Order: sequence, then structure tokens, then C-alpha cells
Amino acid sequence: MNFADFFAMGGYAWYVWPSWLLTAFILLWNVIAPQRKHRQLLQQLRTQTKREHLKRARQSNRSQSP
Amino acid sequence: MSPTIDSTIPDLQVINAVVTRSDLELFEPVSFNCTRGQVIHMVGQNGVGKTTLMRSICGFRVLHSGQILWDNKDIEKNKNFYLNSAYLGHRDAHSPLQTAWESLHFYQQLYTPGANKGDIDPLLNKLDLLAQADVSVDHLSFGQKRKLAIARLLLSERKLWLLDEPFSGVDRAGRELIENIFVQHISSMGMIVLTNHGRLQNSQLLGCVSELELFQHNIMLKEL
Amino acid sequence: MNVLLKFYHRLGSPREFYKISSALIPWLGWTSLILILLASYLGLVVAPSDYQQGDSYRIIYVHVPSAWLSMFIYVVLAVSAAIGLIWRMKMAYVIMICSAAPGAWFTMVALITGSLWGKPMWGTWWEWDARLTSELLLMFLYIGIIALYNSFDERRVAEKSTAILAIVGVINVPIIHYSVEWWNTLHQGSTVMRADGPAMDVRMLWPLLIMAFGFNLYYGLTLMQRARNQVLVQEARSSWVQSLVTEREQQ
Amino acid sequence: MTSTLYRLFLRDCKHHLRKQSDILNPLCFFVIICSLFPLGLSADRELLNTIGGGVIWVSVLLSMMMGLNQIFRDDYEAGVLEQFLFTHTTLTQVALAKIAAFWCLSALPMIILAPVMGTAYHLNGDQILVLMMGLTLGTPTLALLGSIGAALTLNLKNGGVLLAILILPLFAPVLIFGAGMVSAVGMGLPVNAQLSLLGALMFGSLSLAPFATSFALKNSLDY
Repeated sequence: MNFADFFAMGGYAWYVWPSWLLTAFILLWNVIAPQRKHRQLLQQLRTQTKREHLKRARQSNRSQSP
Repeated sequence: MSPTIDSTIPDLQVINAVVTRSDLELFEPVSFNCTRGQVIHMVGQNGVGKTTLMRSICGFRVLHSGQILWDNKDIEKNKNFYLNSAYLGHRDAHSPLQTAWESLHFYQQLYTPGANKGDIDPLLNKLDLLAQADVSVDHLSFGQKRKLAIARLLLSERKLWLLDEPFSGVDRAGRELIENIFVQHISSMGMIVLTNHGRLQNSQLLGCVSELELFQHNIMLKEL
Repeated sequence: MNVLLKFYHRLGSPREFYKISSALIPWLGWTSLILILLASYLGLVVAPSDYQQGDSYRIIYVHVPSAWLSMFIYVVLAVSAAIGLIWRMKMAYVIMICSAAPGAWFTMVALITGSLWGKPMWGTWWEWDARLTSELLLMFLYIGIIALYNSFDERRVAEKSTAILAIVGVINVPIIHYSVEWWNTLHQGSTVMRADGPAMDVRMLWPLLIMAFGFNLYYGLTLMQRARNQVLVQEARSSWVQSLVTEREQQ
Repeated sequence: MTSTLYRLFLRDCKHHLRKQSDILNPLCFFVIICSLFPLGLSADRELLNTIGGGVIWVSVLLSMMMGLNQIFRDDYEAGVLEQFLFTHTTLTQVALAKIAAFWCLSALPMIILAPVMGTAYHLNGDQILVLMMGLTLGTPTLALLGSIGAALTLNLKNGGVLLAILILPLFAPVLIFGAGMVSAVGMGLPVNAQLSLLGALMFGSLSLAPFATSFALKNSLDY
């Protein structure tokens, strides 16, 4: 089972491999993109809640102090 | 604040209603009761959601939370509610391709199929629009279109009137005319829920007005 | 039976859904990976080459599963649209809209691999074969759904309108498929992809079934991931998201 | 009950007649498209005869698409649509009346014009007859399915383009059977299969589409 024949795919290499590679790429892309978006969303939400805590802290001590 | 609620007379109950616009709550939960012979005057700054709440009361929009009851039944798919109320929104519901008279005639046949055509002209006269009877709605001024919409309300003979800024664009004489119509409606045990920028002038009307303030919903405020 | 019902209700609340999907994702990920790799190995190496088409038929292991899956996803999309409309379940709409994107991707894969396979077999890149044409029309349906959903600014209205379109679409998919099938046989006689029927050699058939099953699991994976993100976006203001974010920070 | 449907139908017809452009524009669009194809291809009789049915059907499809965009828009923008909720007439009746008025004033003229276009494409007598029969059975389905799309894209800014993307895939079966009939008659084959299928599609969409349209209309009032 040498690799040359395997890659040649009986002369149809230019059709079989592009379709397999395209599918592999799309499958990978559709897993990695949501995963990255998930991490990005958590990060975004974290900064939002932190900003809100800060604003609330400033608001509460501003209303107590005068 | 509201007179004794007689359970037999159907009235409108709004119980801590909250409305959202693109997932943001617009105002603090609102509750009020509207019974016979009463006017609810909704006030609040621009953009607080008066129109949105009005459209939710009409059932066009689903409430984020809270309930709206008519005759102690939820208004959703409640045909009884829709047949007892009339709505006047920012769009005054007259197709520009028809003349004033034709438009009223169309609504008259829609509300009460058998009614005779005769009593459209006196109605137009009452709102001094008789001169514009055969003018296409397109050529009417904004105030005249508003008065034509009020004429449609009178045609519908409904108990509950839900009005969104009924006076916008109407001159002072027209305004007095419309407020008199409101007084007649209230005296014949009707109900009005209206939003309006500015004060109502008619003294008789002011007697039975209860004001409803909408407060901007603010997360910070909520925590304090 | 009530275990299933309870699970169904738990799926209903966004918070529970987030937990369940987070737990499911690694499992779905690994199993689908193993299945796809196994099927690829079987399909590319073990399966004998077709006496008529030589090795070009191996594209079937990618083309047919994605075509089947694109149809299956549209049905799932329409069913969750119906659930959303009838029982007003928020999560059903989330599942609906999060399946639209993978559906469109797999239809595109099916179209491209179909034309890549058509070149050696029929000699042209695009052949108005019944299956390819109905796949193309399915692609337009997906584009319609995604375009309609994104053209509204109020999410609540967008969900209901897209649900209506999905249900109207799912009723029309079989009609489109059979009318195209009928039209194709009228014009050209049936160009049956011979290697497609179940009469295939069993060693050719097994990789196809494993790959199809792997693709289905893969769809579950990408759906869970996208739905999880959508839930986070929709529930950003709710308290459980804020506590989740702060508690995850301490880890 | 039907009297309200009839009255709504008359009112919509009057509206369309008042606003001539709503009817004449799609009609001129239909004629222009039909006469463009020979310029693009060639005036060879044989070629025109084979593509005649398909070209006329596609032009009917496209000009109906233009008209469909407007059927609810006038009443929606004037605010008349939301008032129907406060009366006995249901939105399904309103939708049916508008679709019937639209069909009478945009599809019917095209069916009447079809023989003229047919002769321009050298279709013989049977083909023109079959073309008209197909159009009479097929255009109601187009109007019904198109009205769902029109109701869905009512309150959108880019509604027109979106309507085409949503609805054209659903028109494919009607186009296939309709155009198929004309070429089948050309080859002397029987056409009763296509006719019955077009009839089935018509009655199917007649029974299902108005409910989807009324639901979409109610949904578009939710602003």
C-alpha cells in the first residue's frame, strides 16, 4: 500500500482531495468559530459586569457621602 | 383614587405591565384600573414607552411581564375586548386613496353593517369637516385627518377609547371640540385611556381624569 | 416517560440549557471526531474502487452525508419553529435560528462536492441533475431564512416571522424535490448515480452510514455551541449570566 | 359573512383602479421582458418556439413579484390594517380579499395578453391555449404564496428584494409544470398530468396560505 497510488486516487486526485479538504475545512471552521465566539462573549460579559459594579459602587458611596 | 369598582361593569385592569424594546425594559412596572366614566391620562418624557404601552394594551405587542385584563379575562384572543374598544394611533387609519366621506362610509359598514348612509354627513358637520366631505384624504391637513379619525371613533360607538396623542396637529378650536366629545363620551359611561403632551383644558373633563406617570426604567436606580 | 418530559422542560429554561449544552459539547465533539475519522479511513483506504468510476466515487462519502444532513437540518429547523410558535418556547426559536447557519454550510458543501464529482462523471462542472437542482433550491430557502431573520431589528418579531417562513418552506421542500425530479426525468432520462443505491457492495456502504451518523453528531455539536452563544447574548442582562461570569472568573 | 369579503374585494379593486400605476407597471414590465429575450437570443422561429413557454412564464412570475410587494403596503402604512382587529372581519378574510383583487387586476390582464406574447414567440394554437389554461391555474398559487412573503416583509425597509429571495424558490414547482405543459404540447404529448398537478397546488395553497398570511400580518403589526 504505497502512498503514491493512494494520493493518485486512480487519476482522480484533483477531484477527490479538494472535496475532502473543503469538507474538512468547513467542519473545522464550524467548530472553532463558535468556540472562539463563546470565549469572546464571556470576556465581553465579564468586562460589562465589572463596569457595572464600578458604576454602582461609585453611585452608592456618592449618595451616602453628602 | 378610582371610584368604587362595581364588579358587574366591565373595566380595564393593567397589572404591573412591563414592556421591552430590543430586550431592554422601558419603564417601571405599571398598574392601573379604568372603570366607567373615568379618563386615564398617561404622562412621561419622550421615549419612555407611552406608545409602546398603548399598543400593548391593544394587544398588538406581547407584554414582557404583567397582565392586561378586560372583564377579568386576559385580552389575548378576547374578541369581547376588541369589540368593546377602539384605538387611535399615530396613523389615523384613513387610506389616502379614498375621500373623507367614503372612508367613514367604509368604517360605518365595517362596524355596523346595516347602518344607513344618512348619518355620516351630520357627523362630519359635528366636527366641521363637512366642507371636506368629497376631498380625498391625501389633501386634508394633518389636523383635519386627526378630526376625521375622531369621527371614526364616534362611528364605532365603543365603550373604551384608547387614544395615542389625539390632539397632535389640531388647532385650538378643534381641540375644544374634541374635548367636548370626550366629555359626552365620559358622561355616557364611556372610558378613555389617552396619552397627550400638555394639559387638558376642559374643566368638566378634568373632574374625572386620573394621571398615570411612567418612570424610566434604570438598572442603577433599581439597586438603590 | 416523565424523565423525558422533565428533560424537555429543563431544556426549556435558558439557564439549564446552558449547563446541559456545556456538558454535552465535549462528548459530542470527541465521538463525532472518532466516527468521521473512522469513516474517512474506511472510505478512502479500505473500500474497493468502483469498476466503472474508479476512485472518483469516493467523493460520495462526503457528498451524500452532507446532502442528507442539509435536508435533516431543515426539518429540525421547521419542527423547532412550529414548537416555538405553538408553545411559545424561547429555546425553540434559539434552536431554529442556530440551525440555519450549519444547514446553509452543509448545503454548500453538498453542492460543491456534487459538482466536483460531476466533472469526472458527466464532464461538466454543473449538471442540472434532479438532486443537485433541488439541493440548489434548498440553498435558496436557507438564504431566505437567514436574510429574513437578520432584516428585523426587534428579535421577538424576527423569530416569529422566520418561524412562519420555515413552516411554509418545509411544506414546499417535498413538492420542490418531486417536481424537480419529474422535470429532470422528462428532459434527460434519469442519470442515476449508480454508486448511490443500497445495492452497493457492503464494504462501500458501511463507511457511508458511519460518516452520516458522524455528521449528525457533528451537527448536534455545532448546534449546541451556537445555541449556547445565542443564549448568552439573549440573557446577557439576566442575573444568572452575571453570576456565571463572575464565578467562572474565580476558577 | 361573505358579504364583508365581497365588500372588501370591491374596495381593494377600487383602490387599485384609482392608483393606475399599481396595475399598468407590472403589465408593461411583463411585455418588455417578453420582448427582450428575442433581442438577446435570435429571432429564429424554431428557437423562439421552444423557449416561448418558459420565457412567458418567467416574465409572469417576475411581474407578479413586482405587484405583490404593494398589496398590503398601502393599508399597512395608512394604519387601516390594524383597525380590522377591532371589527368582526378576521385578517384571513382581509388577506383573501386583497389576494383576489390583486389576482384580478394583475394576473388576469397578463392571461389576456398571453396570446399576443405567444404569437410573438411563434407558439401554435394548442400551445397558446395550454399556456392560458396553465396561467389561469398557476397564477392563483403564485398570488397566494407571494402574499405570505408580502406579509412577512411588510414592515421592512428592504422588503422588495427580500420578498424575491423568500418566494422565488417556492414558485419553482408552478414554473416547472406550467412551462413544461407548453413544451409538452409542442411535442404532442398529453398535458393532463401537469394540469391536475397545477390544480392540486392551487387548491392546496388556497386552503393553507391565507392562514399563514393572516398570522404574518398580525405579526407585522407588532412594532
